[in-house]
Amino acid sequence: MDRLVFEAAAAVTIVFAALMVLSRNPVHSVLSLVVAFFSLAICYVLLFAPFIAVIQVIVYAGAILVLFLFVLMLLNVGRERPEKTGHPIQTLLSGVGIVLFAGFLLSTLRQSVTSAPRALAGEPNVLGKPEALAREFFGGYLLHFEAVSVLLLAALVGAFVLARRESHREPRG
Amino acid sequence: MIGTIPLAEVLIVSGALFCIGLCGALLRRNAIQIFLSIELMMNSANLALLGYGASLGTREGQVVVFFVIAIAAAEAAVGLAIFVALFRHTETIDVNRINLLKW
Amino acid sequence: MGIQRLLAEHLLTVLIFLPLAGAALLLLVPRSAEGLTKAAALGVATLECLLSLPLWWHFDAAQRGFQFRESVPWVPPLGISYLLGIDGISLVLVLLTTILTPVALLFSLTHVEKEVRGFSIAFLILETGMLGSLVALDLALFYVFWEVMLVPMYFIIGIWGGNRRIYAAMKFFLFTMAGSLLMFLAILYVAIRHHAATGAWSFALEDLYRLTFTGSTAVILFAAFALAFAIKVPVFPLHTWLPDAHTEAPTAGSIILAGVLLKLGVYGYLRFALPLFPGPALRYAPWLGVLGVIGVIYGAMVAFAQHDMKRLVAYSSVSHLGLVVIGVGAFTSVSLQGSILQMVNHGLSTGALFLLVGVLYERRHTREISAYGGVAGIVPVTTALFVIATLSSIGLPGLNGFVGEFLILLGTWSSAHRWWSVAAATGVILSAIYMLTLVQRVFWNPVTHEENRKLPEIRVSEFVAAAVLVVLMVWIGVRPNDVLDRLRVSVENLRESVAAKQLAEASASGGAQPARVDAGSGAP
Amino acid sequence: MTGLALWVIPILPLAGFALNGLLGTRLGKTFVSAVGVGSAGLATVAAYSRLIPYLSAGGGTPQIEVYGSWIVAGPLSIDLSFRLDPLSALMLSFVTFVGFLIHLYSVGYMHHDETDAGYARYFAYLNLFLFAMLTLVLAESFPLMFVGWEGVGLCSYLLVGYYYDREYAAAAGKKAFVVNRIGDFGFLLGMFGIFTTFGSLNYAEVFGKAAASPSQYQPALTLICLCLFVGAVGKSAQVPLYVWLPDAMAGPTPVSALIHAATMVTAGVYMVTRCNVLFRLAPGAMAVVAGIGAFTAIFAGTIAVAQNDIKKVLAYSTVSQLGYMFLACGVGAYVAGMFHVMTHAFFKACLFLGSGSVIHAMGGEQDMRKMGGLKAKLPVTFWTFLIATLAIAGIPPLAGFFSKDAILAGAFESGGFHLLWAVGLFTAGLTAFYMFRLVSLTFFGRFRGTHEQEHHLHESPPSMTVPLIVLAILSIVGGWVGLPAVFGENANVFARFLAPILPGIKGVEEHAALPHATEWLLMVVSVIVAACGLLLAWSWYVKGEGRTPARIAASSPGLYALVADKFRIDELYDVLFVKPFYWLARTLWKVVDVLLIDGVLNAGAFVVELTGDLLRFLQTGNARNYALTFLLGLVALLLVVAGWI
Amino acid sequence: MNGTFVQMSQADWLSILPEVALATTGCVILLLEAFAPGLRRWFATLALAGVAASLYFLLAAPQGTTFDGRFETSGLTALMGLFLGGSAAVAILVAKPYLERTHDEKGEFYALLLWGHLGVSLMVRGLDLLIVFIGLEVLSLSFYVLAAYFRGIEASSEAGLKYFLTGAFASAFTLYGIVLLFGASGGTRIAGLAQEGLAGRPAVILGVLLLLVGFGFKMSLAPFHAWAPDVYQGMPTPAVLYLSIAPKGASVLVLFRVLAAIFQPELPDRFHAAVAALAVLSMTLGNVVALAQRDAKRLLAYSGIAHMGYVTIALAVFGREALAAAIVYFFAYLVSNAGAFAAVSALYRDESKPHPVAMLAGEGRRARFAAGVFALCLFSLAGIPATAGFIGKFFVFKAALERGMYALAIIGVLNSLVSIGYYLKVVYILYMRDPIEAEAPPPLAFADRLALAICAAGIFVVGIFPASLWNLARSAAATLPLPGP
Repeated sequence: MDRLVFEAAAAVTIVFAALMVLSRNPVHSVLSLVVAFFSLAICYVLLFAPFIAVIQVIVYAGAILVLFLFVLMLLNVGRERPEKTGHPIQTLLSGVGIVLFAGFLLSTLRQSVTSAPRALAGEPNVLGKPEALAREFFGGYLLHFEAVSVLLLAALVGAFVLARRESHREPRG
Repeated sequence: MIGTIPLAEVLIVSGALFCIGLCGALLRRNAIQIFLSIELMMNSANLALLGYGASLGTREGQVVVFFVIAIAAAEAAVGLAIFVALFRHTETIDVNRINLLKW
Repeated sequence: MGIQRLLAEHLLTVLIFLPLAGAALLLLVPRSAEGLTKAAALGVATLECLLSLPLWWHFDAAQRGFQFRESVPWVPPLGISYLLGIDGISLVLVLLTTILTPVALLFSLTHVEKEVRGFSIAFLILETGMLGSLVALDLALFYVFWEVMLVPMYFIIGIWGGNRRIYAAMKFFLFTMAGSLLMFLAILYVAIRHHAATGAWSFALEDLYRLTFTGSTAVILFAAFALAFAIKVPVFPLHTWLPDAHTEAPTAGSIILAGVLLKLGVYGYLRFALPLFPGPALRYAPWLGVLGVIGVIYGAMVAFAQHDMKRLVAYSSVSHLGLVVIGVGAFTSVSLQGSILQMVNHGLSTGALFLLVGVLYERRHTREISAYGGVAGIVPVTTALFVIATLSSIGLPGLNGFVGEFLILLGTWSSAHRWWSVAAATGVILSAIYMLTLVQRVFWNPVTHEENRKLPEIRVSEFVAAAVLVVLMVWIGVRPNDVLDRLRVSVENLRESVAAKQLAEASASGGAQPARVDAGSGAP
Repeated sequence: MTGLALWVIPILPLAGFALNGLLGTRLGKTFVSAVGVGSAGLATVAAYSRLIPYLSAGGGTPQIEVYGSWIVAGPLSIDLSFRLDPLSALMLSFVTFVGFLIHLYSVGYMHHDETDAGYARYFAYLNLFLFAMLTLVLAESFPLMFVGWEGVGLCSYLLVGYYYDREYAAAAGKKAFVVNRIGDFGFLLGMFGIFTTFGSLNYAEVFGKAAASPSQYQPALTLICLCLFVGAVGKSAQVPLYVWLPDAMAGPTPVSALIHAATMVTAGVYMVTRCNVLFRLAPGAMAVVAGIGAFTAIFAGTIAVAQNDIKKVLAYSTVSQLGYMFLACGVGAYVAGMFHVMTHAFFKACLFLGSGSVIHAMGGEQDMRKMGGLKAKLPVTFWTFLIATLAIAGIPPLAGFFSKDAILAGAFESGGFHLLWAVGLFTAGLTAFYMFRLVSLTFFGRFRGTHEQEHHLHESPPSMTVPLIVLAILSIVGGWVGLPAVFGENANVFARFLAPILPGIKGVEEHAALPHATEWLLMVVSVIVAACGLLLAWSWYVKGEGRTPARIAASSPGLYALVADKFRIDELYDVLFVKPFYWLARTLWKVVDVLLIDGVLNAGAFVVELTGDLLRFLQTGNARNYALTFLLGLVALLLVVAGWI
Repeated sequence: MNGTFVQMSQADWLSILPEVALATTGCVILLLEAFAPGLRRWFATLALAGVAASLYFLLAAPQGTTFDGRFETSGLTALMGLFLGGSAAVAILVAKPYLERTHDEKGEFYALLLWGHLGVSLMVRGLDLLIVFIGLEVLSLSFYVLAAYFRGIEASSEAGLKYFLTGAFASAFTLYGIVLLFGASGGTRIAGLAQEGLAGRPAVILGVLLLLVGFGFKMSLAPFHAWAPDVYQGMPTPAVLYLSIAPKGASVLVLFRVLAAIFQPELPDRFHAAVAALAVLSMTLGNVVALAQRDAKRLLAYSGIAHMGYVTIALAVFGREALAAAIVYFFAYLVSNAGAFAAVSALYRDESKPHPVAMLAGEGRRARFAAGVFALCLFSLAGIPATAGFIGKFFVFKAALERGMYALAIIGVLNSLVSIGYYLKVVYILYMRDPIEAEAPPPLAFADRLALAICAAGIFVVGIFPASLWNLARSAAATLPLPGP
C-alpha cells in the first residue's frame, strides 16, 4: 500500500520535474515545480518524515517558489525566445555528459545498500517526531544550528546589500 | 526496506530527479530556470537522505534535510537578489547573453 | 668580535654579503644623487676586491680539499646548511669576479644615465649571486645563489640594454631556467637518495659525493646537471641565447656576462656534475669534447660573419668556451688546469674587448663595424688597448691567452682524443682571421665616416678600467704559475676523487670496467 | 757564466719598446731615435760582449742559462731559459748587428715623412721586433722560441700595416699574420708531438734523447718534423704559404730589409737547422723540405723575372733564396744553409736598403720602368747595390758565391740524379738574370721618370748610406769565413764553428766530402751560369734597352701575363679558400644559428603561446558552458576511476 | 532527557569562540553601519581586531575535539587558522583604501568578508561533512554577494551571477556526495568513513568523487576552474584576494581529511591516477592559457589555477609529508598571491574598467614600492629561489620524488618554465616599457603600503628561513591518519 502511494507520488514528482525543465515559460516551470515539491512531500511522509514534509510544503512550495514567482513578475521576463538553446556542440556534449553521469549515478544507486538497519526506537514514525528532532538540533547538531543561523544572517544582509537601490552614490560603470 | 518501500526505489527516484535537474541546469538559458533546476537537484538529495535515514533507522537524515532546506532557502534569497541586481544592467537574465566577462 | 676576527673567520661570508649590504645601503642614497650612488657602488665593489685579495695570499696551495670553510645549519630538518669553502678552482674565479665587477662599474661611471640607483643595486646583488654560487658547498645553497643571479642580470639586460633588450632578457632567463629547473629536480633526487641511504638529510656536497649512482639513474641525473651547465657555458647547440644577451646587454653587463657568468657553467660542471656522476661524465666526455670542437670552429666561423662588433665578440666567446669545454672533456691534469686558466683569460680579454667596444659605442651609438674604420689615428690609446686585448684573445704568446690555449691543446693532445686538439688548434687560425678582420675594419683602413674624425679619445675612468685588465693579461702571460700553482692540487684532487669514485661505481654496477680517467696524464 | 746574462740582450730593445711606446709620442723624434737606435746599439754591444769571449773560446759547448720556470702544469714544465751555442751565436751576431744598422738607416729614412706619433710607433715596433727575434734565437725551449716566433709575426703584422690608413697595407699586414698563423698551427702540433714523444720541450733533453736512442722515436718523428716544417714554411714564405711576403712589401722599406729579408724570414731555416737532429732522423721529412725548397727557389725566381716593382723583385728573390736555404737543409747541408742565411742577410739587406734609398730619392716611386740612369745621381747607392747584386748572383769572391756554392755542392751530393742540383743551378742563373735586370733598369740607361722626380733626385743622407756601405763590405767579405774545403782542410772556419750543432747520431753516417775535382767543377759551372745570366740581362736591358724581352712577351702574351701576375696564385687561393670560407661562415650563421636552432626554439615558444591563445576561447563567458565543463570533468574522472580510461 | 534543553560544555564554548568572535564582529560592524555610519573609517580596524581576536581564541583554545567529535582544535587547525587569518587580514588591509577609492566603504563588505572567513574556518575545523558543507555555503553566499558588490558595475553583477549559478550547481554535487557517504557510513562524521570495507563500495567512490569535484570547484582546479577568471575579473579586488587563497587551502585540507579517512593506508591506484590527471591538467591549462591573458586579474586567476595544480600534486602524492608540503605551499602562495593582488588593487585606478596588464607599463619607475613588491610576488609565484614560492615548490616536488612520482615532478617543473613566461612578461611591462598612463598613480595608502610590506617580508621570511614553518607543518600533518613518517 505504502509502496503504491510512494510510487505514484514519485511518478508525479518526476513528471512535473520534467515539465519544469521542459517548459519555455519560467512561470510554468515554477508552477510545475510547486506540484513536484508537493508530491515530493508525500514521499517524505511515507519515509517517516512528516515534519520535514511540512517544512517542504511551507518553506519550499510555499515561501521559496512564491519568492521566485514574485521575482519573475518583478522582472517580467517572458518565455525564452525560441532561438536554439545554444551551440549544437554544446548541446551534444551536455547530452553525452548527462547520459554518462546518469548511467553512473543510477547504476551506483541501484546497488547501493546501507549497513544493517538499527532497531528503531518503537515504531518507525517515532523517527520524525518534531520533539525528537528538536533534541537533535539542540543536542548533537547545535553547532550546525548556530552555523546555519550565521548563514541565514549572511544571506539576509547579502540580499539587502544587493537589492538596495542606488541611493547616495553617483551611478558608475 | 522502509516499511514496504525498497530503498533502491527511493534512491532511483532521487537519482532520476537529480539528473532531470542536471538537464535543466545545462539546457535552460533563463537563469531563474537554471536555478530552479538546481533546487530540484538539492531536493533529490533530500529524498535520498530521507531514504537512507529511514532505512538506517536514524534521525540524522531528517536533521540534515532540515539544514539543507535552510541552506536552499538562503541560496534562493541571495540568488534572486543577484538576478535582480544584474537585471538592472542587462535587462535580461538569459545566460547566453550575459558574457561581458570572457576570454 | 673585532672586525679582524670577522674577516679572519668569516671572510667568505663577508665577501658574499658585502655587496648585498652595499645594495641595501644604496637604498638610503637619494635617487637624485646619481654621482654619489655610482661612487658608492664602485667603492663597495672595490672594497670587495681588496677584501678578496687575502684569499689569494692566504690560500694554501698545497692543501687538499676546501679552505676558508664556514658551516652553519640552515634548514636543519632537511640537513640544508650554509656551507662555504673554496679550493683553487673557485679561488681564481672568485678573484676574477671581484676584479671584473669594479671594472665594470668603473666603466659605467660615465655611461649609465637612467635609473642609476637600480643599476648599481642590481649589479651588487649580481655580484653576491655570483660569489655565492662560487663558494657554496651545499647544493641547495648553490642552487639558490645560482638562480638569484638571473634576476638582476635579467633587469640589467632588460632595462639598460639595447634595442632588442627585452627579447634578449627573456631569452636569457628562459634558457637558463630551462636548464636549471631540471637540475633542481636532480638535486632534490640526489638528496633524497642520500636520505634513503643514510637515514639523514643532507645537501652538503661532500656528503653527496659519497653516494654512488649507477645505470640509467646516473645517466639521467648527470644529464640534468650537465644540461643546466651546458646552457650556461654555452655548449654548441644551446648557445643562441648568448649572442643576443651579450649584444643587447649594456657594456658593463656584457663584461660580467662574458667574464663570469659563462664560467659558472664550467665551474658547476667541474664542481657538481663531474664528481657526483663520474661514470656518465666520463662515458659521455667524448660527446662533450666533440661539442667543444664544434663550438670552437663554429663559433669562430659565425663570429667572422658578423657585422655587429659586440655580436662578433659574443660569438668569439662561444669559440673560446668551446676550447675550455674540450679541456674539461679531455680531463687530463694539464688540460684541466688549462681550461680553468683559460676561463680567467677569457674573462679578462673578452671583458676588455666588450669594454672597449663599449667605449666606441658610447661615442658613436652604433655597433655596426662598417660605421667605423681608420679610427686608429683618432683614438690611438683606445686602439692600442683594443689591439692588446685582441692579441690576448687570439692567444699571442707572452699574453695570458696563449698559456691557456697551449695547456688545453697540449693536455688534450696527450689524452685519448688527440684529434680534438688538432681540430681545435685550427681555432688559432680562425680567431686570428675574425679578430684581425675586426681590428682592420674598425681601426685601420682609411677613415670613411666624417663623424669618426671627431671621435673623442677614451676617458680616464675607462682607461683605468681597461688598463687593469691589460696589466693582468700581461701578468698572467708572463707568470702563469702564480695561478697554476694554486690550481694544481685542486685539479689533482678532483681527478683522483673522480677516479676513485668511478671505480666504486663500476664495482657497484657489477664490474663494467670504467672509462679511463687519467687518459694519459700527459706523461710519455 | 761569463759576462752579462743573456736575458739582458733582448730586454734592452724591450725597454726601448716600452719607453717609445708609452712616452715616445710626447718626447719628440730625437728622443725616440735616441732610444730606438740606442737600445738596438746597446743590445748589439751586449750581444758581442757575450759573443766575443764565446767565439774566442772557439764556441763548442752550449751555455744554457735558466732564469726560472714559466709554465708548470702536470707533467709539463717549461723554463725561462736561454741558450748560447754556435747556432744561436751566429744568428745573434748578425741579427743584432744588421738590426742595429737598419735602426740607424731608419732614422734617415723615416725622419721627415712621419708625424711624431708615427715615428715613435715605428721605432717602438722595430725595437719590439728586435726583442722578439732575439728571444727566438736565444730560446732554449720550443715554447719560448714560439714566443719569439709569434712575436716577430706580430711585429711583422704591425710594421707591414704601419701605414694603417692604406687599405692594402692593413690588408697585407693581416694576410701576413694569418698565413703565419697557419704555419704556427703546424708548429704547435709539432710541439705537442715532441712533448708526447720526448716528455719535454727543452732542446737539450729532446735532442739529447733523440740522438741517444733514435730508433725508439722513429715513427712519430716524420710527422713531428713535417708539422714543424709547416711552421717553417709559413714563417719563411715557402710554397704554398709564400703569398704573404710579396704583399708584405707594403711596409716601410727598412722593415722589408730587416724583417722580410735579413732576419725574420730566415727563422724557419734556423728552426729546421735547430731541429736538425730530428730531421736527420726523418728522411721522408728531409726529402719534403728539399723538394719544397727547390721548387720554391725556381718558382719564385721565375716570377721575379717578370716583376717591375723594384721591391717586388727583391721580395720574390728573397722567397727564392729562402727556398735555396731549405734546399740546403733538405739535403742535409745545414751548415751551408746557415751560411747562406748569413750572407743573404748581408746582401739582401743591402739590396733592400739600396732600393729604399732609390725609392726615397724617387719620392716613393717603386716602378722600375719609371727609373733608369740613376747611377750618376746616386753613386753610393749604385755601387753598394751593384756589389750586393754581384754577391747574390754568386760571382766570386763575393759572399753569395761561397754560400750558394756550398749549397749546390750539398745538393749535388744528395744524389737523386743531381736533379736538385740542376734546379739550384738553374735558379742561380735566373737570380743573376733578374737581379741584373733590376740593376740595369734602375741605374743604367736614361731616366724615364717625371721631371720634378728628376729634379729632386739626390743621394741619401749618411745615416742611410753608412749602413749601405757597411753591408756592402760585408757582402764582399762575409763569405770568406766559409771557404770550401778545396782551399785547404781548415779553410772552412764557419763549418768548423758550426760543427757542434750537428751532433752525431747513432746509426746515421755523415756522407763523405766531395772529391776536390768535382767541387772545382761545380764551382766553375755555377760561376759560368751566373755569368751567363748577368750577360744576358746586360745585353737585353742595357744594350738592347728591353726590346728583346718585349718581343718575347709579345710573342707569348698569355704566358708572360701569367708570370707577371705571379701565376695568379692569390686569385687561386681566393677562389679556393677565402670565398668559400666567407660563404660557409655566413651560411652557418644564417642557416644553423638563426634558422635551425633559434627557429626551432622560437617555434616551440610560439606553439605554446598559440595553444594558450586558442584554449583561451574555451572561456566563452557563458555560465552554462562552465557548468558543462564541470560535468564533463566529473564524467572523465568517473571514467578514469571506473577504469574505462 | 534532562531539564536543560541546550547541551553545551565549556570546552565547546572555548572551541567555538573564534567563530563567535568573527560573527560578532560582523554584526557589530553591521550595526555601526546602520546606526553610526560616521565611524566607517574604523571598520577596517575593527574587522582586523575581530580577525586577531578569533586567531587569539583559536590559538588559546584547548586542543582536542568538541561538539561530540564534530569540531577540531589542533595544531593543524591552528596552523590553518594562521593561514586563513593572514589572508583575511591582508584582504581587509587592502579593502580599506580600495573601498575609499571606489567610494563604497560600507560595513556590509567587512561583515560579509568576516562571515565568509567564518565559513572557511568551519570548513577547516569541521570533522563533520555537514559542518563543512554549511561552512562552504556560508563562504559561498557571502562571496556571491561580495562578487556582485558593485551594483553599479555590470561586470561585478555578472561576476556575481556566474559565481552564484556555477557555485550552486557545484554545491548540489557536493551535497549529493555527502548524501552518498551518509548512506554508506550511516552518518555525516568524517571519522565515520573509516569503516571496514567502505572504500570498496561504488556509492562511496562516487560520493568521494563528487566531493572531489565540489571542492575542486572551490579550488578552481581545472576542469572545474572556468568560473574563476570571470569572477576574479568582476569581483572587488580585496574580495578576490581572499577568495583566491583561503577557500582553496580549506578545500584541500577537507579533501585530505576525507581521503585520509576513507582510504587507508594508501590511495587506490585509480584514484591516484584521477587526482594526478587533475594536477597535470590544472598546471598545464592554467599556465598555458595564462600566457594569453591580457587582464591582470584574469592572469592571476589562471596562475592560481596552475598553482592549485601544483598543490594537487601533493594530494596525489598523499601522505603526511605531502600534506605538510601542501600546507607550506599554501603559506607561500598566501604571501605571494596576496601581495600580487594587493599590488593590483593599488596600481589600478578605475574599478569600472578592466585591468589590462599593458596599462602598468612603466609603473616600475613611478609607483616604485607597489611595482617592486608586485615584481617580487611574481618572481615568488614563478618559484625563483630565496622567495617563498620556491620553498613551496621545493617541498611539493620533494614529496613527489620521495614517492617516486617522477613524471609529476618533471611536468611540474616544465610548467613552471612556461609560467616564467607570463610572470616575466608582467615584470618587463612594469619596468622595461615606457608609461602609457598620462599621470602617475595616486600615492600609496598606508594600509596598502602595510599590506605590501607584510607580503614582501613574508615572501623573504618563508623563502629564506623555511625550517620552522616546515616543522610546524609536519607536526600539524601528523594529526591526520595519513601514511608516512
